[in-house]
Amino acid sequence: MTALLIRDLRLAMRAGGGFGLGLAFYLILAVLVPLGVGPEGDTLALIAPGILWVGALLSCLLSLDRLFALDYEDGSLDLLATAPIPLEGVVTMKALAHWITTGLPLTLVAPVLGVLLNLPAAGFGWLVASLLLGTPALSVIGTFGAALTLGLRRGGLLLSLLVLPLYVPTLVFGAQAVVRGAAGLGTATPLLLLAGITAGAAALLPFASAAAIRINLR
Amino acid sequence: MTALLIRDLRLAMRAGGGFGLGLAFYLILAVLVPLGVGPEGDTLALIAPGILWVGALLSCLLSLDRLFALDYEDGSLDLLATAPIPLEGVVTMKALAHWITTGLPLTLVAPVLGVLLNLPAAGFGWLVASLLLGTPALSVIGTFGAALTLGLRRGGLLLSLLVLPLYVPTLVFGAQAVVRGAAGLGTATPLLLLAGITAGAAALLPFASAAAIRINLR
Amino acid sequence: MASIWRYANPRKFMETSGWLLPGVSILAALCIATGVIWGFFFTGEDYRQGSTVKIVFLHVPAALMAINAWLMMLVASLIWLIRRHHVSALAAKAAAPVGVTMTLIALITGAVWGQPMWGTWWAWDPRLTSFLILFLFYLGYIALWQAIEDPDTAADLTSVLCLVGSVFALLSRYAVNFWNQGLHQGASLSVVDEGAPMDIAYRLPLYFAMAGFALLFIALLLAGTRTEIRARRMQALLTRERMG
Amino acid sequence: MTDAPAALTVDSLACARGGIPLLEGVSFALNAGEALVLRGPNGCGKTTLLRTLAGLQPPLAGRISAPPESIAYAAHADGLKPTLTATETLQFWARLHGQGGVTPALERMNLAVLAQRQGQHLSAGQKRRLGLARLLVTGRPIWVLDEPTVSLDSASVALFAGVVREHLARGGLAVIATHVDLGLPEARSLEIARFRATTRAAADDFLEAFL
Amino acid sequence: MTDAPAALTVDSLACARGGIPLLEGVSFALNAGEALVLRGPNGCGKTTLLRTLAGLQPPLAGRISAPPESIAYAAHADGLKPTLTATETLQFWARLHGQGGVTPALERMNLAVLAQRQGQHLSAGQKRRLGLARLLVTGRPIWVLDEPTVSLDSASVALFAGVVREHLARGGLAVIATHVDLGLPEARSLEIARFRATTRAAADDFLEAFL
Ligand code: HEM
Ligand SMILES: Nc1ncnc2c1ncn2[C@@H]1O[C@H](COP(=O)(O)OP(=O)(O)OP(=O)(O)O)[C@@H](O)[C@H]1O
Ligand SMILES: Nc1ncnc2c1ncn2[C@@H]1O[C@H](COP(=O)(O)OP(=O)(O)OP(=O)(O)O)[C@@H](O)[C@H]1O
Ligand SMILES: [Mg+2]
Ligand SMILES: [Mg+2]
Repeated sequence: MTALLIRDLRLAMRAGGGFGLGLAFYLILAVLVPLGVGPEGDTLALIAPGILWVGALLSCLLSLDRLFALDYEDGSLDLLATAPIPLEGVVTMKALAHWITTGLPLTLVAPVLGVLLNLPAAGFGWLVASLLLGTPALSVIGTFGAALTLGLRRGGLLLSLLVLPLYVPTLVFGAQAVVRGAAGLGTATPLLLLAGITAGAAALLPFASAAAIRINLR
Repeated sequence: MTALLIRDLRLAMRAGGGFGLGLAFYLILAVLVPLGVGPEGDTLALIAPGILWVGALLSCLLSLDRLFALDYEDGSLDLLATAPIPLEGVVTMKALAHWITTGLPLTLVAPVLGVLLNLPAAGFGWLVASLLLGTPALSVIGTFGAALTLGLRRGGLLLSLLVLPLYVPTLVFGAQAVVRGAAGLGTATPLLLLAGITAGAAALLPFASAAAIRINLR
Repeated sequence: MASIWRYANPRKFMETSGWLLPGVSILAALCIATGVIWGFFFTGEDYRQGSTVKIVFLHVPAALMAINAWLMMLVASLIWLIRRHHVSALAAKAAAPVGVTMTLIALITGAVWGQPMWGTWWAWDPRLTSFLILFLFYLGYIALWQAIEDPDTAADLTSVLCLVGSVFALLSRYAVNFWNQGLHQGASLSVVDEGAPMDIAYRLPLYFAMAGFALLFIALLLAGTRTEIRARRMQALLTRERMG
Repeated sequence: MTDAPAALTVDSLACARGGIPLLEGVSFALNAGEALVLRGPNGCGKTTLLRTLAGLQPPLAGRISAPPESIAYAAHADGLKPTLTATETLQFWARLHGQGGVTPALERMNLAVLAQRQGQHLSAGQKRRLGLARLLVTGRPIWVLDEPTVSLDSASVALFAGVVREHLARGGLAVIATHVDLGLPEARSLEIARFRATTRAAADDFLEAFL
Repeated sequence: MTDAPAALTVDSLACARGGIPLLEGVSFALNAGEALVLRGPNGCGKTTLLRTLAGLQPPLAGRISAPPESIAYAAHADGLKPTLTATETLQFWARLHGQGGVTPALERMNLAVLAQRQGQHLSAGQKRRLGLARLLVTGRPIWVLDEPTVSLDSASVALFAGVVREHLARGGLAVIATHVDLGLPEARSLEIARFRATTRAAADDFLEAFL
């Protein structure tokens, strides 16, 4: 099973920097928003937590699209489905690889973008904490969406349509944690709920994803 | 050449609603941003022009990824390159098909999202006008990016990285036109510049894109 | 005792729904007409909301049915996944467009109402927001049905989506509540302005409209399912022909 | 390789593709050391049958009995990654199947010189050889192969025949769909076109229900 | 089809793949009505040579002379769209090449019954037949084909041989890389392995500059 994780990480690295690109997109987004919205510091500070979370979500989303598609097109998924590891395991490993190449680097770089967007000083810690708790859920949910849209050409946009509403609770609690943190209010409730969503999604969704893949391979 | 346009539009329709999905993504984005940023109408009104333009840009971007990739993978692009139409024509038709399936519907639906984001009433006309002038440039520039990243697995994110900086002028002038329009100021300058960018990009970039494809096929 | 699953046989279903459909349709038309006409022309104007209050006779039933349609899809999806009755999968498929239309009606009537009430077409109130999210769930569900060619695969995948989506829709509801405690009316039928119970003069026509919308939903559901079954029948005939 | 000799029994199997029954009444039994070559015109359902055997799609009717996790499947597509080298690809599959070194497999398929070459830099035939080398590192007794010799030159076809023969000698089994001569005269042959689904019965009762 | 009889002359051509010279000194001349079969072991450079002929990559050295826009290329991949029907696919290519109806081509390749079937619902051999039918609607005289009979059953191989023969009779040309027998005994044959690049000279002076 770790063989699969290692392979996926290696593929991500080889394909021209799987790590770097998720980050780059996040960075660019953080640059584009001030360009679109205007440079006033107060406005930016107000919207920084929301934009940083929406950006993390979109960065995750953008790389989901090909999570299974490549393996499906070149026939690897057929072979994985007949290999002696359960599909649930395959799905979990894929989600983990996705998180390591996307969610984790996003979390680490978010404070830098917080500076760009004028995030209040009190918010930085909560930004990192909430992303650390929340991005695994994004990867797991995204894996489910990718499994559903497997084998559909141009599944990318359909995938977004399916996945984004599923991301709503994570987004809301994540952004709320940062907003409240930045305002010096209590953040225990949103963070707890965020952790709950992540734990629940990681525990249950792999079964749904594996079922979707089995159906799609049929 | 129209044969190519018709085929691409048909493929977009068949793949489960090429039209609908770009829209859906735009809609979802307009929903997510308030969820992240918070429900206060004033804040939203302030950032609405910028967010609507950034959203249009991201919607375009998301569907670019597979503009040539599918034709490349299944060998059609090799065959198109040996067909009796110039590659510049192929590229222009691809960009046009992309605009018809993405830019145009985005423009038409933008006012509805303006309502969601509390855009001031004076801004609606300018929003549509600026998108109408600006989205063709997004498609043409995006085609160039897609041509450059052709044949790279997981080119999607690299594509974003290449294309987003190229989108900056369009974004800035487009958003400025709406901001000024919403505030009742003159919008002639940004709109003229926007039109200039679109005209220039449509006239020159196809040559660059065709060259990039030729190099990538080699 | 004849099992209820009998009706899961397409032929049986076609028979039964064949004679059920006209009756339900007529009843739905009657109820809605009664409720709306009564509500629009024979109730007084609210002292605070003026005549705009009358949109409630469309808004509330539509909002209710929007949620109920999703619940019905959830049940039908479960039946399909567990017992693999094709009619239930097709019924879920047929319910989605009805549900999304109801959601849209609730959103639009709400917006039309909000303009005089709150001075804005749209506000990010929790109830409205969660309806918007429900709308997105419907769109995704319908798009997935349309994107997949093979009907059984589509039924399977959309059912899985419906299950997972329901959980997340519920979560979203709580999340949105947490995010903003808004301007919208309280959740019970009984309030128009704070605390005061809704006047019986409003309530009776509202009940009629609600029953009418429920019947309308059933009628549309039956009609839609019949169409889907006919489409599948066409497909089966084509298959048989191709097999020779 | 498992110790107990494997066997594959297929009993009046029916399979469908895209909801349309293609084959019915397919029955055969293979014992350790035997190979079966499936033949039949294009579109008769060989690929569908092999996918059903490999467990990738459920049969419409009938039974397949084989030891659990004993089938290695190789399809039209090789499942190679453009950016992984031949060695890395094989190592991945070997590890996934709990097997050891990959050098013997590389050498056996004449890929030793290409060991460090990435998938995208292989020719059609070289890709195919690598796809077949994967079978050797799965350690599974039953090989289910779909047109394995496509794109192979005659030397490689002979090489492949030798590999299959060794596999059989070690107590393995093989079911191979092909249009060309594999150089395996000892293999039994089965004409698939014989099993073309015709009777209404092949359509499952679901279809009936709609008629 | 063009009126003037086409001819293809290749003169001491050298080609490379991934910067590594593969072939050099390839020379041959084909006149209207002639076919050339390229043979050689896997990885010797057949695909590379054909892509160079089709103008998809520049030659390292040497000259290819053929009338402009006269070459139709068919590769390992067929360029079929999963969601377009066979008719739509052919119509697209026909229109792009300014040609008329597609029914004759469909019938000639025995695809008439599959005319309304989408690409994703064709079997491997059916896809291949559709890929070859495309050649007929390009109206181009020089066919450059890379392993065209892969996945075809023997009836289809014979059908294809007949199509090539008709094309030649109408004054066409064909260059075909293959590992199997095509049933075209009249075609000339060229062993590609003979031209394997060995001398440094084949590496162009750009590489030299680094040495
Ligand atoms: C786009 C916007 C709106 C949506 C999606 C929406 C949604 C809903 C829903 C789902 C219900 C049923 C709740 C239930 O019975 O528990 C409802 C009821 C109601 N809505 Fe709206 N609403 C919208 C706008 C408005 C506006 C602007 C008003 C104006 C005051 C309003 C007033 C009411 C009232 C009075 C009820 C019935 C009372 C009740 O059941 O609590 N709604 N709405
Ligand atoms: N959705 C569908 N609807 C109708 N027919 C279909 C569908 N999908 C596949 N088919 C048909 O089912 C058959 C599938 O054949 P399969 O791929 O198993 O053939 P095969 O024997 O492997 O052929 P080949 O030798 O060409 O690879 C083909 O005739 C194909 O046209
Ligand atoms: N980037 C690269 N670096 C080194 N060698 C390469 C590179 N790309 C391709 N090659 C080699 O060049 C050759 C290309 O061969 P080509 O695809 O033309 O072969 P072919 O004769 O068509 O073979 P086949 O019969 O297997 O299709 C192969 O030996 C391949 O390994
Ligand atoms: Mg096959
Ligand atoms: Mg080749």
